[in-house]
Amino acid sequence: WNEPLIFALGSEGERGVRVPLADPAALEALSRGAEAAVRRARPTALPEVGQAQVLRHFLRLSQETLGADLNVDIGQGTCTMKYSPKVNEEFAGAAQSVETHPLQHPSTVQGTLEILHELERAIASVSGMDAVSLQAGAGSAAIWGNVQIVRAYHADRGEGEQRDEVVTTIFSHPSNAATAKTAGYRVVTLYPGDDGLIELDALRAALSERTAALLITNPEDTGIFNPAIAEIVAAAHEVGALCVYDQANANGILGITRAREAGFDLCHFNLHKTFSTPHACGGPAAGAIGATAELEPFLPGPRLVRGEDGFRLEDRGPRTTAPIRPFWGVVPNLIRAYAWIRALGAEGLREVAEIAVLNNNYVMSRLSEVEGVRPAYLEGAHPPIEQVRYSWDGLARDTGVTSGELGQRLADFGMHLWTSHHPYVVPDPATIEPTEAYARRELDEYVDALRQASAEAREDPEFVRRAPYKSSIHHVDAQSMTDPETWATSWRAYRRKYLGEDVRIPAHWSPSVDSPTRERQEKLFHR
Amino acid sequence: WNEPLIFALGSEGERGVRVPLADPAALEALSRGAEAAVRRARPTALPEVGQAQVLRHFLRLSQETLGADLNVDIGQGTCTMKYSPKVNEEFAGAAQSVETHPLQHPSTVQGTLEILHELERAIASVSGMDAVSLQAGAGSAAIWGNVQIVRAYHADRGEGEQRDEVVTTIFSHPSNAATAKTAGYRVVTLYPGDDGLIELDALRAALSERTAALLITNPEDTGIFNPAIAEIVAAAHEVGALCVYDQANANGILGITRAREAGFDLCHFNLHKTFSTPHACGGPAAGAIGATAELEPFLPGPRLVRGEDGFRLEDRGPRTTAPIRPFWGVVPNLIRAYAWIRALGAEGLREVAEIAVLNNNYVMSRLSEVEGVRPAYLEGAHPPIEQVRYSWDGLARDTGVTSGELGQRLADFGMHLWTSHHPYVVPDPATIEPTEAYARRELDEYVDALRQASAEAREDPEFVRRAPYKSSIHHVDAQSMTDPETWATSWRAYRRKYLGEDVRIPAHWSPSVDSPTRERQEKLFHR
Amino acid sequence: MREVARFAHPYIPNSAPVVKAEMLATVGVADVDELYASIPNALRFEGELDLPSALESEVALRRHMNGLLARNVTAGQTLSFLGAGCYQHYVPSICGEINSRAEFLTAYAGEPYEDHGKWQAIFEYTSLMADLLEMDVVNVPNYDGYQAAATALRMAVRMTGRATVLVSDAVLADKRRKIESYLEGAATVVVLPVDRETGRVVPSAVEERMGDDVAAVYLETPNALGVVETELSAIAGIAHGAGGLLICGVEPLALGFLESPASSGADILCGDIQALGLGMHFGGAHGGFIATHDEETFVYEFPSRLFGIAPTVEDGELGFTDVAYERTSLAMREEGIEWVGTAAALWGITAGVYLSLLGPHGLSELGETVAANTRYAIERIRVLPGAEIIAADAPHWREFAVRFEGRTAAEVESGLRGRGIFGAVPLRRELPDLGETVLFAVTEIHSSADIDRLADALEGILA
Amino acid sequence: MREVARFAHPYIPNSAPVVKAEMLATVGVADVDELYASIPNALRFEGELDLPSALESEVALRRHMNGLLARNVTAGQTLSFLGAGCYQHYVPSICGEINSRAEFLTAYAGEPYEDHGKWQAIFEYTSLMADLLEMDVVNVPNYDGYQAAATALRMAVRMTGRATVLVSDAVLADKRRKIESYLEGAATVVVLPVDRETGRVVPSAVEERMGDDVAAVYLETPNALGVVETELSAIAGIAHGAGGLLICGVEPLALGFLESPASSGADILCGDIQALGLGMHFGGAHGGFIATHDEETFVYEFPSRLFGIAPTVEDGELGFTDVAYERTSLAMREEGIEWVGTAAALWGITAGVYLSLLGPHGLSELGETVAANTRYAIERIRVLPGAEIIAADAPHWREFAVRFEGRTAAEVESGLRGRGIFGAVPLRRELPDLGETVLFAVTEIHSSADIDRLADALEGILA
Repeated sequence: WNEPLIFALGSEGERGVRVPLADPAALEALSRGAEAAVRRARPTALPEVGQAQVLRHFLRLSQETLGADLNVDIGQGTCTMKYSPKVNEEFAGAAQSVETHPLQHPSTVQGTLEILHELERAIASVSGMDAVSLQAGAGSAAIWGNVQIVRAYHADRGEGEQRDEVVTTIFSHPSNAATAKTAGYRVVTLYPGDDGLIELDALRAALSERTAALLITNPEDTGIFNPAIAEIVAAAHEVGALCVYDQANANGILGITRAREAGFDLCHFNLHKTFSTPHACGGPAAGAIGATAELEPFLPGPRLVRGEDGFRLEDRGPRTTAPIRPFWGVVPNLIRAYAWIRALGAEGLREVAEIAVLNNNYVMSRLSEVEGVRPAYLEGAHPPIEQVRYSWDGLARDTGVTSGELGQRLADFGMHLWTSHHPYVVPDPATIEPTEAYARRELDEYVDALRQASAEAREDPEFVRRAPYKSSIHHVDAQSMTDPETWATSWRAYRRKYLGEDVRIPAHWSPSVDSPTRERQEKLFHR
Repeated sequence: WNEPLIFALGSEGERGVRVPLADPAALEALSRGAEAAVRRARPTALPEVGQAQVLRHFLRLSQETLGADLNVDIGQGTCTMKYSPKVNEEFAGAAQSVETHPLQHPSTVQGTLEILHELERAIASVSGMDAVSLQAGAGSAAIWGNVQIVRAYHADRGEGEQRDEVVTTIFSHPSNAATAKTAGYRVVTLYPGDDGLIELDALRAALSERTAALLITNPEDTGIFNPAIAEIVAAAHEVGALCVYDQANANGILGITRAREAGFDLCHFNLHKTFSTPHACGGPAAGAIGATAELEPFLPGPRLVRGEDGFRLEDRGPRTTAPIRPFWGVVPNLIRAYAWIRALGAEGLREVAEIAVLNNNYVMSRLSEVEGVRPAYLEGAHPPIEQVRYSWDGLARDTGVTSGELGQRLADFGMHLWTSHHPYVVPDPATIEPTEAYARRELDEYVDALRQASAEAREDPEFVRRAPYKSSIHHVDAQSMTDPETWATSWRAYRRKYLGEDVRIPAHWSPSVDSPTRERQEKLFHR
Repeated sequence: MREVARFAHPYIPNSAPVVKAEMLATVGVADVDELYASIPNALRFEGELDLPSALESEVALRRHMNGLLARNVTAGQTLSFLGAGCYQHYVPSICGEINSRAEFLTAYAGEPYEDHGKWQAIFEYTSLMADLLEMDVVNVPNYDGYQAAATALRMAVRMTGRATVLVSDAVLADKRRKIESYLEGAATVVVLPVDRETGRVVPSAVEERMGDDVAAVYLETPNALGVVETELSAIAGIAHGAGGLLICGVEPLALGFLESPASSGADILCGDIQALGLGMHFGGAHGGFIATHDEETFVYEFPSRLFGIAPTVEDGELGFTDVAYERTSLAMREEGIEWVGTAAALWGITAGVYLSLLGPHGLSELGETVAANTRYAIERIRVLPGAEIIAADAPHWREFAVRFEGRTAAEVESGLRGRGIFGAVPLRRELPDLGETVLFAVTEIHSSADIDRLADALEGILA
Repeated sequence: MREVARFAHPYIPNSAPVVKAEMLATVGVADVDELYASIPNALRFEGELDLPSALESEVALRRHMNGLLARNVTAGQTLSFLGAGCYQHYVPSICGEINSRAEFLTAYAGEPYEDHGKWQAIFEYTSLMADLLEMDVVNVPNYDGYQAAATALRMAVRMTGRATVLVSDAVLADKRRKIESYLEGAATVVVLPVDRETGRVVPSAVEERMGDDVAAVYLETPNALGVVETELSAIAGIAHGAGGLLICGVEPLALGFLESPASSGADILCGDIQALGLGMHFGGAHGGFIATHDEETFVYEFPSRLFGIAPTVEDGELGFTDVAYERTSLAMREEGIEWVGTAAALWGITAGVYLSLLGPHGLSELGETVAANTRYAIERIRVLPGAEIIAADAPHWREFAVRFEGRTAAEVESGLRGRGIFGAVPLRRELPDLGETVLFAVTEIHSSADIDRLADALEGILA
């Protein structure tokens, strides 16, 4: 398809759907009400398009989108693309869930409350933690929730001022650093030693009575499990810091090892990763926070209590942290995650972990036959858990083709290879994470595509660099989107800047002489 | 995608879905039952494929299919491709319909029965007929139903032997001729005069006391409405024949003219054409039969009766013809058709007709600018109703490119142009039927594609002939599928014939010396 | 007068007044009415169709439809043992996902090029069925099992040139009516009674009526009593010996448990695919299959389309196309075989998805579960005083017939319904000599507790 | 010991024993356990997770889940006037179709090439919102309206370098808590009380507290009392005069009826898209938007991704890419603006479908219907003895607050529920001085008869 923008479709007078008109009695009331005075003069400036035409447009766009349901989706960075069982869509989309309002009386939503309660229990079991909050809207929101808890915990103990630093590692997700910074912490980032792991000494040097928390992932985005994790946690505890475990991708360790065993105070899971809820182009997602009994009073969102009349939602009391979002969490995803766990049980979760790890090591074995790529930090080390950060620096050295350019060529194979792991600590990085969801034949297919693309890079680097060819669109000039003069953040902006449409911009705030001069980062691209 | 057959996927031990295992109590009963003796020895020879893998396979195949939701679908012969409103899918797919069994007590299915009853009334109103049966599974099945009624009617009057001919026209759907033949009638086919219409004299010459019925379409597949239809019906009635109206595509005349006004005894509608139910790759569909009060006792399927306890299904009595299919009709499509009618009402149906006719005439105007194509029979005649049979004989004469070849090239534009109108009374035929469902912009897009493809044919006929290029697949060698030695009607047959798989074929019937020698038709291709 | 709408109906984009006016100008007429010049006034329908007024918004439409549908009580909400041609088997979620994909749902007559995926999906369906049925040729689905049986018989009549067919009486009454009507003028249908003790067709009954006038013997397994026919080889031998065919109606889902009748010498298999992931739809979800060996004598008698796999101009690439299209009425009108039209293609695709999902072991487990549940139900009910299972000792699959003493079929049905159970389809029209006999069906969705509930309810009704 | 499965779990294809063994061989280990060599024994979890046993088939899973869900009573089955941040607006069927398309549902971080359609759909969403809000820059959705308001305020704090913000008290209590916590350490939140008579923020109240320490004034329209703020221009003038911003929380759906606050001088608009075709989902369907003018001072303060339209190497072709990606934490970790992560992209696409379907006239009609229903409800209820509408004479849209004499909020809620009506959200935490005041919401799905039923029920409760 060469599908135009929705703004190019339609004609005056077309309608996509008809809405209910007001009853005469209501209209009459309106005519006498104060509302008449505030009513807008002209209709809004939206396109007018018939129903089948709107449908056709978005269906075509959907076909130009490469969902995990359609491709061997193991190359999207650390995204844990696994199968989201279709049957769970029935439950998440059931009228019995969709058509409930969050403020309905608990007696009318016992089914949902039981699901949430059982999911809390399951997450508690998987993590070993004492209490769980399901309120966070996504993984990063859960990290924010954890940082809020850290802040409240130390404030509660009178150490809020003193503890103004958070320590994290470069191979933990950027949101660990970024949420801590947003909460007002100074961020100390540890870089790995030659084995890809944090060194205990370096950590000890970074820790002090100013440390509020250690935010860490394990296995980190390199796929390497840090065997010294218990010692790391102990070291942080020694200086009075809390330890927060980013378990976004817990896929490879379900039923194998838990936050509890390593001594963590807090942890979180991305339900759209490990627990299979679909990624939805980037959300809605859902996050779960696990806490020890000591930290439970600080959890955000309501406590789910089972009483004589069934389940109800209860305020957690004075020490609870502020809500992360409206209401109780991303319920459709909580339902999906619960159903996924129930379809697998304890044995099934362990099988998930084991096969994810097997698949990952299988891909690494197969990729070892391809020239120009190497698993970072893994020479001679223990086998990786459920992902590997590879480096294509060999290929880049030989051909000049970067891993990002290789990724563009992979689009022609109907596959993803995402390389956005800023900063590039591993040169020309690409993380492959096969999860448990793909068949061996599919893993082979992916490896073969990488093999072919890298061979092409050796034969004709320019050919790869100008890719994609068979995709819906050609190489985009991203340069123009970094400059305020030329960027176009909406069709409205494009019309004004490029098509010369005359837009009246009302008077509004503008910086004055005493406004701060904000530092700008160097321009950077997504790939 | 270059998607392999499902047989190439999977590995030993993979599972798509788990089914319930028998309870121990039931297993124990089974072990003592007679069933053990008849149990098969080996599992069946099906592939073993994981759930996500099955899903991915069929999703990819779906993307390689050009549904009306995705394309400007006005070139599929006389297929009346219109918009099937998505909201109707909710009703057809509601558990309250899907999970009902046809033999449930009527008191438990009052909702469905009311829908069927109201749909019968609506079809009666649209056709002007007195009674309606919704049992037929599709348009051709409804024609069969009508032929059965014709046969039963004359048999009932003692004229069954005498009336052994059915008269139809070449521009009526082939099923009119074919069902009549199947029912044992000799088929007399009338060809049109220069104006594309049946001549009354020719008809009179074909009619006699042997005529059981006249089966006729109006407007015929040419798009031309025969103004003499009432005289035609009268002529058939004069010789004691019944008149059966094939209203498969009634799109252009809804609320404008009806079977009743022209004097027909029977008629049928394809609900998947005029009444918008989706075409589903070729069914499930649904047909409705309309009959005069005189013929009502012969209708197939039960009579829907409203009693004091609500609706019930009742036997129509001794003269009812045999069921066309199991139970009461293709209920999901009957629900869709009912919802469509309710969304439009009488005014809306008339608007459907008027815009369908306008769209058709608009396309004809636009196509008149394209060289090499002409609307058959329409020079100087009345405007066509809701479709036009065009002839590309001009293009074929100039370039050698047939309309079928042009259609293959149109696949590269993501569009259909179907030409299977055997026999080719109109040379190099192609029927365009825009219905009411497409926006002007879309009609223009289709005309532009035809313009471009025909221009290409003039520049480089071979280029068009070797098409498609951008489709999922390349030009297929259909020749091998016409020869019993080489055709492969299943993967099993292919494995045996081409891959040398050894298959044990059990002893079975084979023709003996006294078996009849059956005449074979000359080989013919779909396009 | 009809009011001129300011806006288009959402389903009719060009009813937008501005667009419509411009299009009329392009066509060169002042009013749509001019385009109807060919329709004489006498034929014009005056006034407005007698229809309920339009539901003016999608909100109103949904409220209306959901209100109606809410008046149904579903088999899912209760406990149902209804069968007799439509069965409550489990529909895997993926079947629904594929069945409702916009592309498949709204595609139609497209060719191997623009609709490649559809061709492949249907070819895979016929191929999966071929593997299951153990025959090489399977049609693109026709309407339903009734039609499949009727056409299979006409195929035999054409192939043999004979004008009699023998049809078991353990076939649903409506199906028999369909067969008789469909064969009218082409062949006479002679009823072949099943043995009342064993519930099956015995070879001697076939032998008795077989002759050189008989084109085919038609029987079903499991038959309308739920009984598995066990003497197919002998019957095939008798039929073949007299130059006739053996045609078997078969439940494809049962082939996870039973051997395909092809292995016993059946020449044509036919049946319905409703059980293969289609759901019940109040009896609105059926598709018919016919399967034969790959011999031209058979193939040329199929009225349906047959899809074949064929090379393309690209080396190594396989595409799809029609096999022997000249057979069809689309190609040859009345000179084609019977007729072909839109039937049940998407149900075929869905059944293909179902078979792919279950695979050999899923089918085998499901077949066992159904067999076990059937046997368990028979054993539970046969011991009830006043209940007699027809041919209780014969092998059954999914259905079984029960005769009750002192209770009519309607009383049993209503008694069950009062206890929240659907069931007890009367067999009065099928086998009038068996009196007030009713049919029950069990599937894999039933647990033994469900069956206990049925047995207890029946006990209560009989008490 | 764990039993070795003969078959794979349907979700884990390579758990098929044969495949697994071959893969282990490729990797060169005898057992998966060897691959866990890096995990010390002390950290190993021994035993089995304490989880309910697996539901062994999809049949069992569906039965279990449907059984649980059936215990809910939906707002669709009753009559609901619940609002307070989640609204029962009609969801057109097409929204569901697109929202559930496998491609969109399961896509993720793909680039402009392999996920072109996703980029375009989201760009269209932001563009439709831009047209609706009358501002050029709209973010790829963040989590929800709470987050959007909190981030908008921090943007103002960064832009002005000031450490106080004024926030109206007609904002939901939980949202205020979120804002306060999110601004902790960055700015102090000062409450700006709405006038109790008129229900709105009056300019004099702003004037009183405005100063050169104030980064921004935040208010909502319609606000938590359902009242439309009518003096935005004056308030914008006061804020701008003191060097501060005016930030408005706005219901996008209301803009079919009300002018965009951008036209009154608001600098940042923010809010939630739940009402735009997402459904309620027990409060689980939210997405946040932030909109500003196209000036770099604003744009560089967005933490979210912004999608831009850009040329490709093909002449005339337009593609999509990130705008100023270096702003984000994905690019810069803690040096980026706040943070960005997976949030609500598909809800954005769905909202885009919704706006495309309704178009300008649909939105305008819907806006009017809601306004009319709200006014009708106010007029019906204000005359009941014992009921007092807060600021009844102020313009309202969708919600209104009622104080009851002699009845607690809980009594009203329970009285209504007993009559099959959901409603009466207490405003105790929001506006404690208003006592037992409760909130009702009406939308376009309500008819005047529905509202009459509510009024009659309240009359009964008050009697």
